[in-house]
Amino acid sequence: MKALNSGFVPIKGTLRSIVPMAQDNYLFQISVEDGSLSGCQPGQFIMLWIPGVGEAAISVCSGQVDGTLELCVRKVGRVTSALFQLEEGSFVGLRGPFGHGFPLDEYKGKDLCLIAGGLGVAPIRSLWQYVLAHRENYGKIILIYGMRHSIDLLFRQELRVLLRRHDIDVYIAAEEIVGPDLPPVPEQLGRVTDMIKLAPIDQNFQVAVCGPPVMYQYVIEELLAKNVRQSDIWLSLERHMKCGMGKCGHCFVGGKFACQEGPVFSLLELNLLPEVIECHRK
Amino acid sequence: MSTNQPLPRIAVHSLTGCAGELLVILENLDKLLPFVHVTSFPFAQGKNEIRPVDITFVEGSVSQPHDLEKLTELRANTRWLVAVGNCAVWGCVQRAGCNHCSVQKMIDAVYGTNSPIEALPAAPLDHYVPVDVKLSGCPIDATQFLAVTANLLRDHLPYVTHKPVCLECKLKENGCVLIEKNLPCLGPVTAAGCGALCPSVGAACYGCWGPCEEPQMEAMATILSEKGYQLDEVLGRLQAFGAPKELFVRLEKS
Amino acid sequence: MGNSEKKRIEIPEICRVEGHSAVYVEIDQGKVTNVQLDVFEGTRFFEQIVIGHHFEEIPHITSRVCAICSSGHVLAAINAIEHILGFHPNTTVSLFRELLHLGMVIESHATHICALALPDFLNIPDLMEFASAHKEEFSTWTILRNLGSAIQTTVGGRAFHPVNMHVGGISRCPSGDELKPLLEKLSFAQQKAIDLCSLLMQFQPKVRRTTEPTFLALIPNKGKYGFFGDTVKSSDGWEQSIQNYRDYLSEKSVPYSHAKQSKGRGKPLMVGSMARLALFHDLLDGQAKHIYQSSPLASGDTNTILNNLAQAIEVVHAIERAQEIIRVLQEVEEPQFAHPEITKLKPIAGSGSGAVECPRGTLYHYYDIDEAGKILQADMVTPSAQNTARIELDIREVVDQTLGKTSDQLEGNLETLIRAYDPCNTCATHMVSVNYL
Amino acid sequence: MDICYKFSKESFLDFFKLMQSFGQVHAPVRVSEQSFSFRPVEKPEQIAFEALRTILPPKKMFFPQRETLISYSGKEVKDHTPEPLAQVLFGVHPCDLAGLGIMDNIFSAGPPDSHYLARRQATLVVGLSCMPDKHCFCNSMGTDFPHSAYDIFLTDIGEDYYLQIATTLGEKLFDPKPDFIKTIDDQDNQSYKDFWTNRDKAFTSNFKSDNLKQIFDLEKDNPVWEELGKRCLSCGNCTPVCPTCYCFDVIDVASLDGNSGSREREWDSCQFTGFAKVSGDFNFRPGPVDRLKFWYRHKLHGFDDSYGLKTCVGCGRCTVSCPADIDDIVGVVLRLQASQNESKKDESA
Ligand SMILES: Cc1cc2nc3c(=O)[nH]c(=O)nc-3n(C[C@H](O)[C@H](O)[C@H](O)COP(=O)(O)OP(=O)(O)OC[C@H]3O[C@@H](n4cnc5c(N)ncnc54)[C@H](O)[C@@H]3O)c2cc1C
Ligand code: SF4
Ligand code: SF4
Ligand code: SF4
Repeated sequence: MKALNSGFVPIKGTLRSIVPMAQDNYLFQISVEDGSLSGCQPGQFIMLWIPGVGEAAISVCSGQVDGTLELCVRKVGRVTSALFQLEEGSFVGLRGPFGHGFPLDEYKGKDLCLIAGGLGVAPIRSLWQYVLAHRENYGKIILIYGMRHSIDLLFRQELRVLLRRHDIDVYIAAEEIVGPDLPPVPEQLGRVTDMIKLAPIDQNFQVAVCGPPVMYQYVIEELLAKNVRQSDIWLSLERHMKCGMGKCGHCFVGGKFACQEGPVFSLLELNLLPEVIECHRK
Repeated sequence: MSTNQPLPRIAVHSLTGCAGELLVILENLDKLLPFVHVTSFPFAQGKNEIRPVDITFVEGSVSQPHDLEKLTELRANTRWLVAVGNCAVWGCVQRAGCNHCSVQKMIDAVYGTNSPIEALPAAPLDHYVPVDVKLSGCPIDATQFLAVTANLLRDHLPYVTHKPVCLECKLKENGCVLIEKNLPCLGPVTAAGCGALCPSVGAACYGCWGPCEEPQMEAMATILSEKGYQLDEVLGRLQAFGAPKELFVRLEKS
Repeated sequence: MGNSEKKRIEIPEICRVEGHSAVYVEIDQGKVTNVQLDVFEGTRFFEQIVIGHHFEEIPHITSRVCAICSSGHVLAAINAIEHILGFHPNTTVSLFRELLHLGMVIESHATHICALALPDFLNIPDLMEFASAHKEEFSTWTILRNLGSAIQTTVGGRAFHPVNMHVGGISRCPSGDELKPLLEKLSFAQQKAIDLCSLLMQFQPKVRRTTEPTFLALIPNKGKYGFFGDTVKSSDGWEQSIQNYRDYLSEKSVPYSHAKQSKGRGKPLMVGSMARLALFHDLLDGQAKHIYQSSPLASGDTNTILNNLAQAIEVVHAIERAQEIIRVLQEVEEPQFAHPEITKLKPIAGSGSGAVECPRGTLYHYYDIDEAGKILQADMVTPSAQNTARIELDIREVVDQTLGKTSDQLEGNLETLIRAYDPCNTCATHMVSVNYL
Repeated sequence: MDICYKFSKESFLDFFKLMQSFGQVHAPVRVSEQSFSFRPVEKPEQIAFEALRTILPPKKMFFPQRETLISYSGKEVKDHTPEPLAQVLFGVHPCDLAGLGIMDNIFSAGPPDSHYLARRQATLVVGLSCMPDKHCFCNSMGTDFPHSAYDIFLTDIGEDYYLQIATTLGEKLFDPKPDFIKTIDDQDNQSYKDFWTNRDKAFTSNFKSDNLKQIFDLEKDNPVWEELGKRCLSCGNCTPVCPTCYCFDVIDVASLDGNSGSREREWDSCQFTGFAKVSGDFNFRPGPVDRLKFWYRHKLHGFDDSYGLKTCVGCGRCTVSCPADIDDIVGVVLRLQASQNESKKDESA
C-alpha cells in the first residue's frame, strides 16, 4: 500500500460576504477553489478552520453548493469569534463535507415536516431550499421554527417569502417577543412543541429535527403522540467533534460516530441510552 | 501582520507573589521582543508608563488594598487581562494560609493591633475584576505562555484546557507513583500543563497548578485515606495550592 | 538649596528589583532626619501558612517564598527538618543539593548583574534597547542564566521551584548522560563569567558611603568556599551556631514597611556576596581566586556598589565548583534506570534550624514539629531583612554626602545603591511575628 | 498458513541482528521497579523478556502521544504525513496483537488515517508468547492466541523459539534462510501445542463474554455503577493505557509571527469532563458514573454496531493502571452477570 494524503489538509476557501442576521449570528458566504464541496447534501457539515485558532463543525446552510457555500454561524467561543473578526476576502480552511445528511431518498414522495429550534435552523434551511427546489418530489411540507426571543429570528427575509408561498406551511413562534415582531404568523408566542401540537402532522409524515440539545426530548414526545413512527423521525445531533472522520472519538454516541454515520439519525437507529437525548448543563 | 502597523503593546505586572512568572516572562523576552512593544514591566525596565495596552499579564494574588488599586487600574487600561501563575489564578499558598488563619489576626500578630498596615485575604484576580485568560502554573510553562501570547497578539482566544496531570503523566509513560509507591500523588485532581514534572521524577504531584476541571476531590480523599493518609493531612495537601474551599464542602461535612 | 528648607525625597517604586519597594528620605536643616525603605509587597505570612502541614510538604510550600532563590528556601527548610529528625544525607544527595544551589547562584547573580544592575552603568532605559544596543551583555546574561536554569532543571526537575528535592533525599538522581551536557555548557560559560568580572571592574562607583559594614556569613563546610554551613562568622570577630540564631539576630517590625528588619548584636548587618568574600576569600581557588586578588575587594574596598563584582566572582567560583561536582557524580555507579536516593523519615517531635547562603545572604528557617510530623511553629529570616537596616544607613550617608546635587541624580544614585544590595522584597515580606523569649 | 521454523535461544543475537537489518528495533524495556515500556534497543540485553504488559501499548508506535498533522505558513498548508520508516516492533503479546488488529481496522476505515498507516505499513511486528498473570483475561475476550497483525511470532518452547512467519514482509527477512534457523519436527510441533495448552490452564481470571451486550443493556441501572462512580477520579489513566483507545484532541499552535503554526493531535480521554461538551455548556456525560458506564460499554460491546468488534482485548492494563481500583473489568462483569442470574432466578421463583 502506498502512503495516503492526510485527511487533515483543508481545502482553501475565501470569505466572500458577511451578512449579520441577528445579534451574534452571521451568514458567511465562502467560495471554494476546487469545487470539491459541490456534492454537499442538506444536513451534512464541514469543518471550518481558522489558522492558529482551530476548527468548528458547521452545517452547510445552502440547499445547493457549487462554487460557494453558505454558513450560518453563532459566535459562542474561540473559533466562531475568530471567524467574526475576519474581513471579506480572508482565507479560511474547510474540510468535508462530512456525515450523512437528511435522507432525501427516503423523503421522496412523502409529506415532510421540518422542525428547527434556534440556530438549528441552519441545516433545516438547506433542507427547505433543497426540497422547494425539487418541490414536485414531495407531498405536504410543514416548517416549524421556534426560538427564545423574536430578536433571534434568522433568515427573516427568506421566511417572509416562504410565508407567502402556498406549497409550504410555515409556523414561527418565539417564547418571548423581544425587539421586532416576527413576520405575520397566526401565533407569535409559543414553543416548538406548541407548534407541533397545532400543525396537522400525522403518521404519514417524515420529520427532520434540528435544535439545541434540550429540545429533542420534548419534540420526540410530541411527535410520538402524533403517531409519527420512530423510523420517520430524523434528528440531527450536535456532538463535540474534532476530526469529522470517525477517529477522534468525541462524537461517539450510542455505538455510532455522529460525524460519519450521522449527524442525522432516525430515532429508531439510535440506541436509547440516556446520553443520546438527555443532556445536562454545567 | 504588515510591518508598518505599530507593534501590539504589552504590560507585565505583579501583585503579591514570588515573582516566578516575571522571571519566566523575562527569560522569554528575547522571543517576544520582535513582536511586541513592552510599555511597562517594572521588574525589568526603568521606564514604565501605564497607558492603554493590548495585553496585560498580571502575576500574584490580591493581598492588600494597594494590589487592588493597581489591578483595577491595569484592568481599565487593557484589552486582554491575563492572569499568570497560580497566585493570580487561584491564590496559591497564601490563599490556603488564609483558610486556616484570619488575616487580621496575622496582621495583629506581626505589626501590632494598631498598625496602619492593611492586608486583604489573598484572592485570585477574578474575585475582583473580569479576567480574560487564566494561565495557571507555579510557575507557568514557557511554551504555553508563548503559544497563548501568539493567539492574543492576533486577538484570538487561546485554547487552554484543564485536563488532569495524569494525562501528561501517562503520555510520558511514567509508572504511576500513586499505585507503585503509594505516594500521595494529586495528579488526578490537578490541572495539567507542567508535563507531569513530579511523577516524572518519581515524586508525588502536590497540586501546584491548581485544580483540574471538575476535580473529584471526594474520590481522591477516599483513595488517599485507604493508603493510610489521615483525612486532615489529605485535606491540607489538597488545599495547599489555593484550591477553593467550595470544592471541599461535601468532604468536610463527612 | 537653603539650609532651613525641609525636603522629602521620594522614590515611589524602585524598578528593576525583585518585588515592590519605595524609599522616603526626609531632610531638615541640611541634615537627613529620616530614612525609610518601605517594602510594600503584599504580606504572605509564610510562617503561618506552613502550620499544620506535614514536614514533607514544607520544601514545596516554602519554595514559593521567592522564585529567584527558591532552591535556597527549599534547602534551608530541608536542612532544618533533617536536623530535627537527625538525618544525614549521603554524599550523592549532598552533592546534588550543592549542584542545584550553584545553579541558582549562577542564575540569580547573572540576572541581577546583567538585567537589573548593568542598565545603571550602561544607561539603558528599557529592555528593547538593552537587547538591541548591548548585544554582548545581553547575550552574556542569556548564556549564564540558561546555564543556571539548565543546572536547576537537570537536578531539580525545573528551572525553579524544584520538584526533585525532598526531605530525606532526592526522588530521582539524574543519570551521567543527563549531566554531561551541563559540563559543556559550564566550560563555555566560564569565559563569559570572567569577562563579566573584567567589565564590572571598569566602572567607577557612583556613590560611596563611609561606615564600614559588619559582615556576617556561614562558615562553609569542608574548608572550601561554599554556601552551606552550621555556624556563622562575623567580621566583628564572633562565631555562633545557627541553632542559636535568635541570640545574635534581632528582628523587629517597622510601622512603615511590610518587611521586618534584623540586626546582628544590635548593629546593622551586611550579608551576601561581599560578606562571604570578605570573610572567606582565602578559601577560593582557581580563576575565582585570581580575579578576587586583582579586584578592589582584595585591597579592602567595601563600597556597596562592589557587591555586583563580588557576585560576578561568585559566578566564576560556582561554575568551577559545579564542574568539579559533576565529575565526581559521573563516577557514581548507576543502575539501568535513574534511581531514587531518598529515605522516608519517621516524624520525631522537636525543633531546630537550618541555614544556607542564598545569593543575597544567609537564609534561616526554623521549625517546631509535633510527633505526627506536623508543623507547630515556624520562622524564616531572610537576607533582605538582614540587609534592610544597613541599606537605610547607606542611604542616609549617601544623601548626606550629596546634598546640594540635583535630586534627579540623587534619586538615580539611591536606586543604584539599593539595587546593588539586590534586595528581594518578596522574600522580605513572607513573615509573621514570632515572639522571642 | 504460517511458515514455521525454530531457532535456539542461544542464537537470539543472530535473530536480533536480522531484525536490526530491517530497521530500528523497539522492544519492552524496564523503566521502573514494576513497569516496562517499548523503547528503541540496540542490543538484546536491553530487552525485558519478562515484561508482561508495558505501561503504554504498542499503539504509540503508530499513533504517537502527540504529533503534528499539518503546518501552515500564510495560505500554504503542508501535510505532515510521515515518511514510512522501516522499524521492528519486537515482543508483542497476543492481546496486543489483537489490539493492533482493531486499531488497523479503525484507522483504515472511513477516510483512512494516513499518519497511522504510513508508520504501520513500514513496521515489522514480531510477536512473542507470554504466560498470564492474575489480571490477564484475554481468554475471555478470545484474544489469547495470535490471529493476525503480526509478521513473525515467537513461541517459547524451552530451549528454542518456535517461529511462525505470517506475511511476505516476514518471509523476506529469512530469504536467504540464515544458518541459525532450523526446520521443525513433530517433537517441536508437540512442544508448541503443549505450550499453548498449558498456558490456557494458567489463567485465573475468567468470564464468559457471549452475553455482554445483554448484561450492559439490562444492568444499566445496576447499583455497581454508582458505587464505581463514587470512587472514579476521572483521571483518565484507563484510556491511554488501553491498546484500543484512540480518542484525540486537536490543537492549533500558533507562532508569534502571527502567520504560521501547526495543528497537532494529542491523546484525549472520554473520562474527562469536557470530552463530550457542546456549545452552551451542554454535557451529555456530566458525571463520572455516566463516563465510566460509557467506557465500559464502549470497550465491551460498543463496537458491536460500528465495526462488529469488541474493543477490549483482555490485557489487564486498565485494571493495573487505575489508581482507584475500579477498572476491574473481570470483577465488574462477573458482578453484572451474577445480578442477571439473580433476576432470572427471581423470575422463575
Ligand atoms: C454537526 C454539527 C453542525 C453544526 N452546525 C453549526 C452551524 O451551522 N452553525 C453554528 O454556529 N454552529 C454549529 N455547530 C456548533 C459548532 O460546531 C460549535 O458551536 C463550535 O464548534 C464552537 O466552537 P468555538 O471554537 O467557537 O467554541 P469553543 O470556544 O471551542 O467552545 C465553546 C463551547 O462549545 C463547545 N464545543 C467545542 N467544540 C465543539 C464542537 N466541535 N461541537 C460542539 N460543541 C463544541 C465547548 O465545549 C464549549 O462548551 C455545529 C456542530 C455540529 C456537531
Ligand atoms: S503518578 Fe500521579 S499523575 Fe501519574 S498517573 Fe499516577 S496518580 Fe496520575
Ligand atoms: S506534577 Fe503537580 S506539583 Fe508537580 S509540577 Fe506538575 S502540577 Fe506541580
Ligand atoms: S476508571 Fe480509574 S483510571 Fe479510569 S478515570 Fe476512573 S479512576 Fe481513572
